[in-house]
Amino acid sequence: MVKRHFDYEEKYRNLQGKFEELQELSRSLQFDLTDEFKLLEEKMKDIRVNKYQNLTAWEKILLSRHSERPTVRDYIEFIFDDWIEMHGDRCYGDDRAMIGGIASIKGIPVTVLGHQKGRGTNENLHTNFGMPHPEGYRKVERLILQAEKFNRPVMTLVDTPGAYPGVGAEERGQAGAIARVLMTLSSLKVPIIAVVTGEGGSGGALALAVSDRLLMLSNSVFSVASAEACASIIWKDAGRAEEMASALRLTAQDIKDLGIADEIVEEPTGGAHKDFENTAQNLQDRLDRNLQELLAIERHELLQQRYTRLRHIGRFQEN
Amino acid sequence: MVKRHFDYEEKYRNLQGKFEELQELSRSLQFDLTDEFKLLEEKMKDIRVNKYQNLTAWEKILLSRHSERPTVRDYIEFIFDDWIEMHGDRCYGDDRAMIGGIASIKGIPVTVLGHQKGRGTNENLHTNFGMPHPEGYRKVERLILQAEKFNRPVMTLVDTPGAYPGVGAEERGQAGAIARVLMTLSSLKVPIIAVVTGEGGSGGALALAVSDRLLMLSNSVFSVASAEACASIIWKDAGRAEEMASALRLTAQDIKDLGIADEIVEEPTGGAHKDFENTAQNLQDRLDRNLQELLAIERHELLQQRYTRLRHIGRFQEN
Amino acid sequence: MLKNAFGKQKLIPVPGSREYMESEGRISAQEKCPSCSRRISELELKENHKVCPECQYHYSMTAWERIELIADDQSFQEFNSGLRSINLLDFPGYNEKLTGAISKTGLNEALITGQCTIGGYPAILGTMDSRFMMASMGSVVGEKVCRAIEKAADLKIPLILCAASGGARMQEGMLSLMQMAKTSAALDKFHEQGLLYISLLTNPTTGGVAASFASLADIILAEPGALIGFAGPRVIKQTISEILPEDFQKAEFMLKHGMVDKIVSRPVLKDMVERLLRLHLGGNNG
Amino acid sequence: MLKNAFGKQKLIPVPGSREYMESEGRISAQEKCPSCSRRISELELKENHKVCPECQYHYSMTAWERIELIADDQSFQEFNSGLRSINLLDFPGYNEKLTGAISKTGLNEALITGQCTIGGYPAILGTMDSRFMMASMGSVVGEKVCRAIEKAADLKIPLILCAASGGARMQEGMLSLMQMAKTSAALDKFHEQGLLYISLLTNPTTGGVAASFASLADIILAEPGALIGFAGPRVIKQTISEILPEDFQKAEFMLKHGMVDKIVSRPVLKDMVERLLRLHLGGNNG
Ligand SMILES: [Zn+2]
Ligand SMILES: [Zn+2]
Repeated sequence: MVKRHFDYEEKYRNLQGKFEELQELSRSLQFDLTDEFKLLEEKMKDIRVNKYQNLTAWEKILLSRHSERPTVRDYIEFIFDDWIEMHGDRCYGDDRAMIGGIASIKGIPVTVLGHQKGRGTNENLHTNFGMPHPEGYRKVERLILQAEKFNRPVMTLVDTPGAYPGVGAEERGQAGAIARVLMTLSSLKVPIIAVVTGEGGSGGALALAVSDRLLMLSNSVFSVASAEACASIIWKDAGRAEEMASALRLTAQDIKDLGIADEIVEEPTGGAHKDFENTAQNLQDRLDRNLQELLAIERHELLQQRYTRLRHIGRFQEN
Repeated sequence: MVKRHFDYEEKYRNLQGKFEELQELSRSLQFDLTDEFKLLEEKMKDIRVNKYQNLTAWEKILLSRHSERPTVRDYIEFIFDDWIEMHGDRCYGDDRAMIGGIASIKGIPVTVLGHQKGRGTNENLHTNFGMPHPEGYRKVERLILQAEKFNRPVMTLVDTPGAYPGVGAEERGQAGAIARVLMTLSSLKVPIIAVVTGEGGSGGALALAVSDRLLMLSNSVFSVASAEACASIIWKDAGRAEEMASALRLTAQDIKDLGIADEIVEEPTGGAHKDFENTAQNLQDRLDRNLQELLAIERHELLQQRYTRLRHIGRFQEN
Repeated sequence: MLKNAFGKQKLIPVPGSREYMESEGRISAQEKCPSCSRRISELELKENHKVCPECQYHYSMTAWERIELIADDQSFQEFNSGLRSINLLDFPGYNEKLTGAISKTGLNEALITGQCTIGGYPAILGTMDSRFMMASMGSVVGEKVCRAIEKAADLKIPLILCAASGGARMQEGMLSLMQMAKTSAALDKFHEQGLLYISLLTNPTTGGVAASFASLADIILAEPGALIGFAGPRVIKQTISEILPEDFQKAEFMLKHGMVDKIVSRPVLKDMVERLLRLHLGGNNG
Repeated sequence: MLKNAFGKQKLIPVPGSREYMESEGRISAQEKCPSCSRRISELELKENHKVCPECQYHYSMTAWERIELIADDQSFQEFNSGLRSINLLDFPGYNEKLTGAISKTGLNEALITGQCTIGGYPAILGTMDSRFMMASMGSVVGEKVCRAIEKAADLKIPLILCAASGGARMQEGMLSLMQMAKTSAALDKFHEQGLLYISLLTNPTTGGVAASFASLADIILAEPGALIGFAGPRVIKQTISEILPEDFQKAEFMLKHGMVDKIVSRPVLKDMVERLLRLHLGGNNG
């Protein structure tokens, strides 16, 4: 049976409960075990820290999907000043699973885009669990072209299980809408920084990840398809998702090792939601530094670098 | 009561019938009236020709909407070689009220676009009576941008009561779709020739009429809105449509006098459907000549001329 | 909708009328909100930017009221005010219509254009007045829109046009329809220069204005409840003989369908425009 | 649909098999059409471009059969045939899958690219082979697509890619997903040069191939009945637990929804491509 929920914190809380009971009991029996308890407590904390430094790929997937994990809107509101959300694809609708607008970071105007998951069922029905329809990708295309017009850098925040697989999405051209964003971003004449904040799922995530710099939060993942889907398709056994998670090399560290991600932004022990402010502040600093670096690069050179970077992804042998 | 149907030909056929009965009768009575009949017949023909040279605006409207009038597809198939129709807006649908594709005229590849009315109820349900939805205008935008990419001149054939007024059309942004085509055509970097072949109705027609040369078939009309609608809105009396037709100055000759149309392509007596081949041949010759002229103009100069032409339309006083 | 928008001509004081005296404070007037029926005094309405304090219904605004709302105090310098329509087709009754509209509104045409500052940022501002023949677009409106665009391009400053229009001015026939193409062509040149154009859609924005310059902005804002669309709802009703959706063609409907960036209520409109101008500083924009 | 497309591997003769001997004419085979159940001989099928003469069902074509269909006789010169996939993630079982696919198809990968003439017009042609791991796109397919694009750009001649793919090659993880971005970036450069790219969508074109190079053509053609879409129909069925429309994600459905320019049946495909090439002569295209 595949574990569907990241339950380490629950277990840890149970352990802590037992520990407190033990302390209580020892106090009532007037055993002086202060030093031992101190050691024990430190050891427990160490083990927890160590655990979070050594999560399995599957655990990272579960953590990246954690219901308390900060959403893209949380990050945007913390990191950027003067955020003004823009709506609509001018063609069919406004996709609430994909948000976009303009804002500034340390005084520099930028265009910001991101997948929006909800917190709780109601919000998630509103945002379709962060799974965009074609109108979401067309909104992105519209806003990035506007960013280019106004010479405004683009920052994207990636957090989606994937583009929505549904009848309406197919009717309105999900494939083409994603493809166009990929093509447009590849040659957009302004700097682009992307961050995977949570779940980077498939082509629907990739459409916001074509960039000059790709950052990943340390517990985020980025995968060609969900581990469940891969296990079910390749091994005909969705139950082997955990094993598949490792095979796919989808953790932030894997993606960096593959030469796709540039930087990992460390989350606090327990994950981003355990200390949102700190995480968001870290991310802001990284975004700011990367933006400064990219703005210092001559524009033609920047585009050349972006192309070279994309063009050389992949490994093969040639006879 | 407003006349809704152009019935001159019926009346003329009745007259001819009577004349033939008269001839028959005179033959049976052995009256030799050959010379008189010949004169009479010529006189009748003259009167008919004269009638068609002096149609009222309302009669021209009725004739431009005549159920036997050649459709845009008829003209395309006659005039162009190697017509390949293209479909779809890549976004929502394929509008059968608006057709487009590539073809060649005297060996020169061109992009061809036009409103498609049907003949008869079934065809008209299929083509929505030539009234496009936003997807039709988005197909136009896609194909004209492609024409520009391949440096292919654009030819448009206008024949529509107007863009479709319906819930779906509004939901999908009829206004914006038309506006974008107007803007794109105004600066498209290839020569554009437009022909009004039938009914030029309102903004839905205008979206195909922004051009370097505007031709009009002699019985076609081009109006800010239908005479019926104008009468109903301005005079609160749809019954005065005939009077409104004259007030609006919407005949080919009026539009030329207003400096909007460049040339009038004469139709045969009785209208284009009375001799389609001849009409289409005339039109082909005109399109070919105009294209040659436009291709001889340096491109920057062509765009300058198009802009100047558009920029100066309108009359007012300035104090 | 249309009725709501134009049924309030009482609010526009014609000198000597009861409404005029009310607006001058000589009568303490009570206006009944057309949406929620609350009674509101002229003064209260004025202080609340002509928005019902109860239900947020946005009353129709005149062109000058709109300028007062958006432009910094005393900053607005009108230009091209001398352009006047002529009866170019000898259209029956057009002269009388024009004369009536001019005397009713005190305006020469349905659009006022000028230069101003907004929160200190220079901009070209145009506002339409639906009392003037439903702010239909004839040769003068088209020409003034183009000149405003060109002025903004010359000065390399943002352009803000507040649309309100029933469509093309039929009395000018095809010359009126062609203003759609003319203004769209001018905007293409403007956008080519990388300049900012903000369009505000107010009640009503339909027909030829909706299908040309009003829809061709970088950022499209709309007022709550404004009627926005290509065809008028009456025409659509006739064509499809169905009951239309509740919020059909309202600003909220258009937002849902992806056609506008934001709905901005009047009390925060100026602030929103200021913020947008600030975020577009640098580059080619001043 | 998928079943129809892949259930016909009988048709692809593996040396020594009954099918092989049939195809060599040593056995007179009768194939039952999966669509209309008519019995068709191998020869009849071959002469009819692998289209059922009764119901026009389009059988799956191999990459070489597709080249034979489109390219002028003897004109096709393959390039980059030496590129081979490696198990870059040490993914369990990938080596075996590759070995199996190579021995089954005689191909090194799921895409063949080369230069040819079509009706005398020079072009770069790429064809995919769904027998090779469902023609999923890994590093090699992505690289070969890019090199084909770059070759066409160098020679300033049109590019024709015939897609058939189940999506990304999961065994290559994110390196496979990134091929979507890589091919899209290469196409952007190609389009910048004003060159012609025709995409033919055959059964099936889904996932990462549909959402990248296959959708980014100037002209998109599709074969009758081909499955085309982003998500697979099984995934969609699971997600929405509803019965899908009859022609859902078929080429005809995509045409109706504006996603493809034309559906072209196999017997007239070469003629259509020729005509398109002729109409795009001049300019930047040869
Ligand atoms: Zn109220
Ligand atoms: Zn069959």
